[in-house]
Amino acid sequence: MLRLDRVSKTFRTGSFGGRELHAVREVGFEVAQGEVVSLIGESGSGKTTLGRMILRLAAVSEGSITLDGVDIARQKDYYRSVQGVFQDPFSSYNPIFKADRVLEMIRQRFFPSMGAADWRARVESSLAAVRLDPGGVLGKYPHQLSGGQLQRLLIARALLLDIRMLVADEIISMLDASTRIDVLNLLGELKGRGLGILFITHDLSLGNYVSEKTVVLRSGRVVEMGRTELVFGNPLHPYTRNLLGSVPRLHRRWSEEEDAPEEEATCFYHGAAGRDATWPGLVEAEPGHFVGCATSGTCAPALELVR
Amino acid sequence: MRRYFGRKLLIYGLTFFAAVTINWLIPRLMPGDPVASMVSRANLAQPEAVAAMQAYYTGLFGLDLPAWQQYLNFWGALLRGDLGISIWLFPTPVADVITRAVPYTLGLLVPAILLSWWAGNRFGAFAARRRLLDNTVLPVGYILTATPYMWLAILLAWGLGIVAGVFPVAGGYSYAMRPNLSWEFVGSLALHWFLPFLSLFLVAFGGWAIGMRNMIIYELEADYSSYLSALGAPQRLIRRYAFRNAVLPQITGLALQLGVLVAGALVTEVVFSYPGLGSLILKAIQNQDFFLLQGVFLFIVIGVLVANFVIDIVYVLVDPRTRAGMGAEA
Amino acid sequence: MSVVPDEKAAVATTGVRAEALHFALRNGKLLAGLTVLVVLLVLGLFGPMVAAADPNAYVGPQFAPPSGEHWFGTTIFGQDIFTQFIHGLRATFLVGLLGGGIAAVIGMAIGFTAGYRGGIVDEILNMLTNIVLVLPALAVLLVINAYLGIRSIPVQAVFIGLTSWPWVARAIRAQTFSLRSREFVDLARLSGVRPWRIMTREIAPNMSSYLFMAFILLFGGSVLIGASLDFIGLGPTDSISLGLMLNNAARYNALHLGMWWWFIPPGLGITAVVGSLYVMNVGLDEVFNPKLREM
Amino acid sequence: MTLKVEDLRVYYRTLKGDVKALDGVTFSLADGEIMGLAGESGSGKSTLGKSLIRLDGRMRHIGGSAELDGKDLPVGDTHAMNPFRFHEVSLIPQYAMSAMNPTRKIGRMVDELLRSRGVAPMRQELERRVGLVGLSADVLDRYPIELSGGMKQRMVMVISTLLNPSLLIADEVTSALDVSSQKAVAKTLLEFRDRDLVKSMIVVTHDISLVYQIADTIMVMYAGKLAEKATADVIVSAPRHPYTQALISSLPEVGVRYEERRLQGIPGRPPSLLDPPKGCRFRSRCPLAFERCAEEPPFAEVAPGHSVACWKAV
Repeated sequence: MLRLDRVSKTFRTGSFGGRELHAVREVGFEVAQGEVVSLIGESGSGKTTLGRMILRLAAVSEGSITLDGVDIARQKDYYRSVQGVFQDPFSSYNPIFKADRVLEMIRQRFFPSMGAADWRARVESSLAAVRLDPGGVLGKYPHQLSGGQLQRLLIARALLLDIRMLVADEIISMLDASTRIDVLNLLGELKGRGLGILFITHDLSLGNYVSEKTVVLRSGRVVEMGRTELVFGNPLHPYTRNLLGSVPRLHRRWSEEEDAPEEEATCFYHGAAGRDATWPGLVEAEPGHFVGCATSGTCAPALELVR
Repeated sequence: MRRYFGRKLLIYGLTFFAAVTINWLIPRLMPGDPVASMVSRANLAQPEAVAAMQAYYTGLFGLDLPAWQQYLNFWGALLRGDLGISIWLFPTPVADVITRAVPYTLGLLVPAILLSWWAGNRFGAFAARRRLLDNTVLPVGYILTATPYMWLAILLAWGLGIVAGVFPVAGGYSYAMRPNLSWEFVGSLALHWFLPFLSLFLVAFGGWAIGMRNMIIYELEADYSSYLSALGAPQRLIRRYAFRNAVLPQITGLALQLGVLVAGALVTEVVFSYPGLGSLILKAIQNQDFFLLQGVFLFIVIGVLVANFVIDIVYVLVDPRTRAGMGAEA
Repeated sequence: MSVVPDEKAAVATTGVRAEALHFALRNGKLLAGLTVLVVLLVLGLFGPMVAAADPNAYVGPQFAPPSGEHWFGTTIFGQDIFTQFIHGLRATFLVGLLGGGIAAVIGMAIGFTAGYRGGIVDEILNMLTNIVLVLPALAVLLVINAYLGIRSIPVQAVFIGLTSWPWVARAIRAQTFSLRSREFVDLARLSGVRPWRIMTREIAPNMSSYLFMAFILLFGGSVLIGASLDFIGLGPTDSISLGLMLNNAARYNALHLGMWWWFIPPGLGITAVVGSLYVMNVGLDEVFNPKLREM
Repeated sequence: MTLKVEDLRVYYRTLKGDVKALDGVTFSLADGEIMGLAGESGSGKSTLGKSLIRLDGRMRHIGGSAELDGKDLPVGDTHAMNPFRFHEVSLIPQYAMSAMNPTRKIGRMVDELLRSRGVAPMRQELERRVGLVGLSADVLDRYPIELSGGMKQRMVMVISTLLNPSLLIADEVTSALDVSSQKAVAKTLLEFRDRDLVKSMIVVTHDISLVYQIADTIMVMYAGKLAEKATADVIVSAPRHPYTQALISSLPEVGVRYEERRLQGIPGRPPSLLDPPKGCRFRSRCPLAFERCAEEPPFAEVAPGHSVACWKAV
C-alpha cells in the first residue's frame, strides 16, 4: 500500500543554505494494509523526519513515496487516506481552543455539507472506536483532559476520515505507564480493521509488542529490518544487538549479561572512515529479514552471524 | 567568525545604500519643480545666495538627465565628500559645518550612553527581586523612560538653571569667550555640558534599569540558578552569574536603542542651544537648508552604523557562546 | 524522546484565561496605568467638545498664570493653555494609535510571513527588517517631513508607523518560528487548513497577549517620536499637539520668562500617557508571565 | 540508618487552594541503599525528591520531619537547610542539560561554587572524577555549550557528587536520554555508590524497568502517598499492592506480543490532589476495593523490608 523507495532527506542549514545535513538516506520499506510497522531509532536517527515526509509535512529530497503506486506528492485529498498523531498530546492542541476543535476542522475541510445529525453520529462512532465517552471529552479544554484521552481523541479525529494509513509518531512516550498500554492496544485493534500503521518509537519493547514488521534506523539509514520476531529474536546487526542489550527489562538485570564489546557498538559501516562510500546496502540474511553491513569482509561480527 | 561579521557588514552596507537612496529620492518626490520650490521656500536675504543656490540645485539635480544618471551623479558627489553648500551659513560647505558640530554631539552622547547603560544595569540588577526597591524606586524608572527627552531637559534647565541659577542653560560655552585651551574655557565647556548630559543620562538610565530588572528575574529563574541554589550557593554568586548572563541581551538592546538615544540627544541640544548636530538640524529646518539637513542625516546614519559594528564586536568578545559556536563551525 | 510528564500539568486545572483575568484584576500596575490612561483618553476625546473649538484662539489676557478662569494659564499671546492641552492630548492619542497601529500591522505581517514561510522569503524579509532597524527613525523622519512638508497629524503618524515596525517584526518572527514547530500546527496542516488561516487562526491567537503588549510599546514610541518631531519644528501648522506646545514654549522663551505653566502641562501630558502605557505593559507582562509575579 | 523521613507533608500553593502533592510520607533509607522512587505523573515522587534538598517557590512545608545520619534535616527552613546542601544532601536535577551557567568555563564555575561553600578548589580530585565518568579533563576548560547532551549529564553528575554527600537525589536523570546512554548513566550511578562517593541514593523515575536495573529497593508512590516499598526483586516479581501489581503487569517487555498476550492498563485517572478523597486514594481504580478502603490504610510492614499501604495486603 504505502511504499518508500530509496527516500532521502537533506536539510540545508546555515544562512542561505550553506551546509547540508543528511537526515534520511536511501530508506525503503513498505507498509501493507492491516499491518503495523515499527520504525525504531534513537534521537537523530531520522525517524521523525521520515514520518513527516510520509505526512507531506516535509518534502522528499530524493527517492519516492507512493500510495498504491501513485506518488503521494501528486495525490489529491491525500489526507483523506493518510493521517498522523504526534508525540506531545498537550502541544497537539491549540491551548486556547476547546479540544474538540480538532474534529471540527476535519468537518470544515472534508465534510462541509454533512448534516449535523450525520456528523454527530460519525463523531460518536469514531469516539466509540477509541473508547472515549463523548460527554467526557466534547466541549472540554485540552488542559481538562488527560494525556491518554487527548491522544485517543486525535486517533478518533483520524478515524473520522476513512483513512487507510496512520502515522503514529511516539504517540505514547509522554503518557503514564498505566495508560500507555491501552493506547497501544488501540493501535492493535485498528490494524484489525485493516489500517496500515507506521509506529515510530525509540522504545524497543513497545515496538515489539504491537508490530508485524520492524525497521531499525540509525543516522538516517536502515541498519536492519524485517519481520518483528526475526529482528528481535535473531538480531544480526551489532547496533541492533547493542540496542536490545541496553533496553532495561523487568526480571532480568543488565549485569547478568555481557556488554557488547566496544568495537561492535561503534561499528558503523566498518568504523568511522568512509561511511557513505562503502554503505553495503541491505542484504536478505534469511527470508523476510534484511540487514545492512553484512556483506563486507571488514565487518567480522556481523558477517559471522549471517553465516 | 568571518561569516558573522561578513553578514553584519553586508547589512550595514545595504543600510547605508538605503539611506543614500532615501536622500536622493525624497527631494524628487516633492510636488512640482523641486528646485523652484526649494529656492522659494528658503527665505534668503542675499541675492547671490539665491543665484548660487539655483545654479547649484539645477546642476546637482540634473533633472533633464535620465534617473539612473542623476542617481549615479549623486553617488559620485557623495564619494568625493561633496555634501553641498550650506544655505544658512552660505557659502560654507556642509561638510565643514557638520565637522564643527560633531564633537559636541559625540561629547554629549558617548558618555551619556555608556554611563547610563552601566549605571542602569547595575541598579536594575540590584533592585530585582528586592521588594522594597522594586516597588519604590523602579516606578521612577518607568516615569523616566516615558519622559520625552526635551521635556526633562526643559525641566532641568528651568529648575537647576533658571530658578537655582547653578548651571547655564544655553550654548556650548560662555558667549563671552572664544574657544581656547585655557582652564577657564574648559571649565565653561564642562558647566555647559552638564545639564544636557544629565537629562540624557536620566531618561536612558530608567530604561536600562527596567530592562535589566526584567532580564535578571528571568535569569534567576533559569535552571542554572536553581541548580546553584540546590547546591547551597550563596545568593551573591547566583546573582553575579545572573547578571553576567543578563548583560548580554542588554548589549543587543544598546544597539537597538541607538536611534532613540541619538534622537534624544538632538532634541536635548535644541533645548540647550547646544552647538551640536541637533541645533544644526533646527537651523536647517528653520532656514530650509536642505543640504545641511541631508548631510546631517547621512552623518547620523554613518555614526549609528559604526556604533552598531562596534557593539557587534563587543558582543562577540563578551559572549563565549558566540565564539564557541563559531569556532566549532569554522 | 520520552519526556517526563510534568507534575504541574496535572496540577493545572484552572483555565489559562481565567487565571490571567484573576491576576489582571489584582495587578496594581495594570490597574493604575489603565486608570490614568482612561482619564486622559476621556479628556482628550470629550474635552475638545466641551472646551473652545479653536485651541489657538486668542481668548484671554496674555502671560497669565493659572487661575480659575484659565486653569493652566495663558501663553504670551493669550491662548488658553488648558484648551491647547486637551486638543493636544487628542493629537497625541491619534499619533499613538495610528502610528502604533500601522507599525504593529506591518511588523505582524512581516514577522508572521518570515517566521512561517522560512527559507529565502525569511532571508529577504529579515534583511529588510535589519536594515530598517539600524536606520535611525527620527533622522529619516526629519528628512522626509522637511522635504515633503508634512504638517498634518495623521500623515505624520503614518510615516512614524512606516519606520518603527522592525523590532516587532523581529520578535514576532522568532515567536512564530517556535510556534510553527508545535504539533497543533502540523495537525492543522493535516486537516487541510491553508497557510494564511494557520497563521491567523492557529498561531496569532497564541500570541495575542504579546501582540497587544507590542502594540502598547509601539503606541508609546510613536507618541514620543511624534512629540520630538513637533518639538524640532516639524509639527502641525494648523492645529496643536503637545509637542508643538513645548516647541512654542521653548521658542517664545517661556523658560526665561518663568512661565512654568506653559511648558509643564504638555510634557507632563506626554509623560503621563506614555508612562501609564509602559506601566500597564509591565502589569500585563506579570499577568501573562507567572515568573514575573511577585512571590 | 542514613535517612529517616517522618510524616512529611509538602503542598503546592495554587489559586484554587493547596495541592497536596506529598501528604504524609514515612520511610527510611539505609546506608549504601539505592532506592528507586517510582510513580506516575502527579504521584508526588518529584516533590518528595525536591523537598529533601530545596523547596521551590510554590512549595510549602506543612509538616513532618527528616533526619540524616542522626542529625535533624531542617527541610522546611530554606536558610537552615543550606549548610546541608551539597555537603550532606545533593541533587542531580532533571534539567541537567541546562544546569550549568552558559557563560562560564565549567572548571571555573566549579571552583567558584566550591569556594562559595567554603571548600578549597580541588582541581586534581575534580579531574579524577571527570575521568571516572569517561570524560577527558579538558572539558573543564570548555563552556557547557561545547559539550554534547550526554557529556553535560555526566559533568553534572560529577559536580553534584564532588563533596561525597550522604544522600544523593537523582531526579529523572535518564528520561531525556537515548536507550544506550540511559544504560551508561544508570551504571555510573551504581558506580558512585560502589566507590563510596555517595552513601545512599534516591533515584526518582517513572521508569520501573530502568530503576530495577540498579536499585536495591523500590518505593512506589501514588497520589501523594506511599503505596509500597520492598526490594527491587520483590516489587517486580511479587508486589502486594494492587496498584503496583497493575502497574507492573501493564509494562510491555521485549518478547511480549499483542497477538499472544494482551496487556491491560489501569482504567480511570488519579484523584485530584486539591481535594483528595478520604481513605485509600487508589480505591476508585482498584479491582479489589471493599468497604474498609474508605478508611486510610496504614503503610505497614507485611514482611521484613516490605511495607504496603493496603488493607488486602495486611
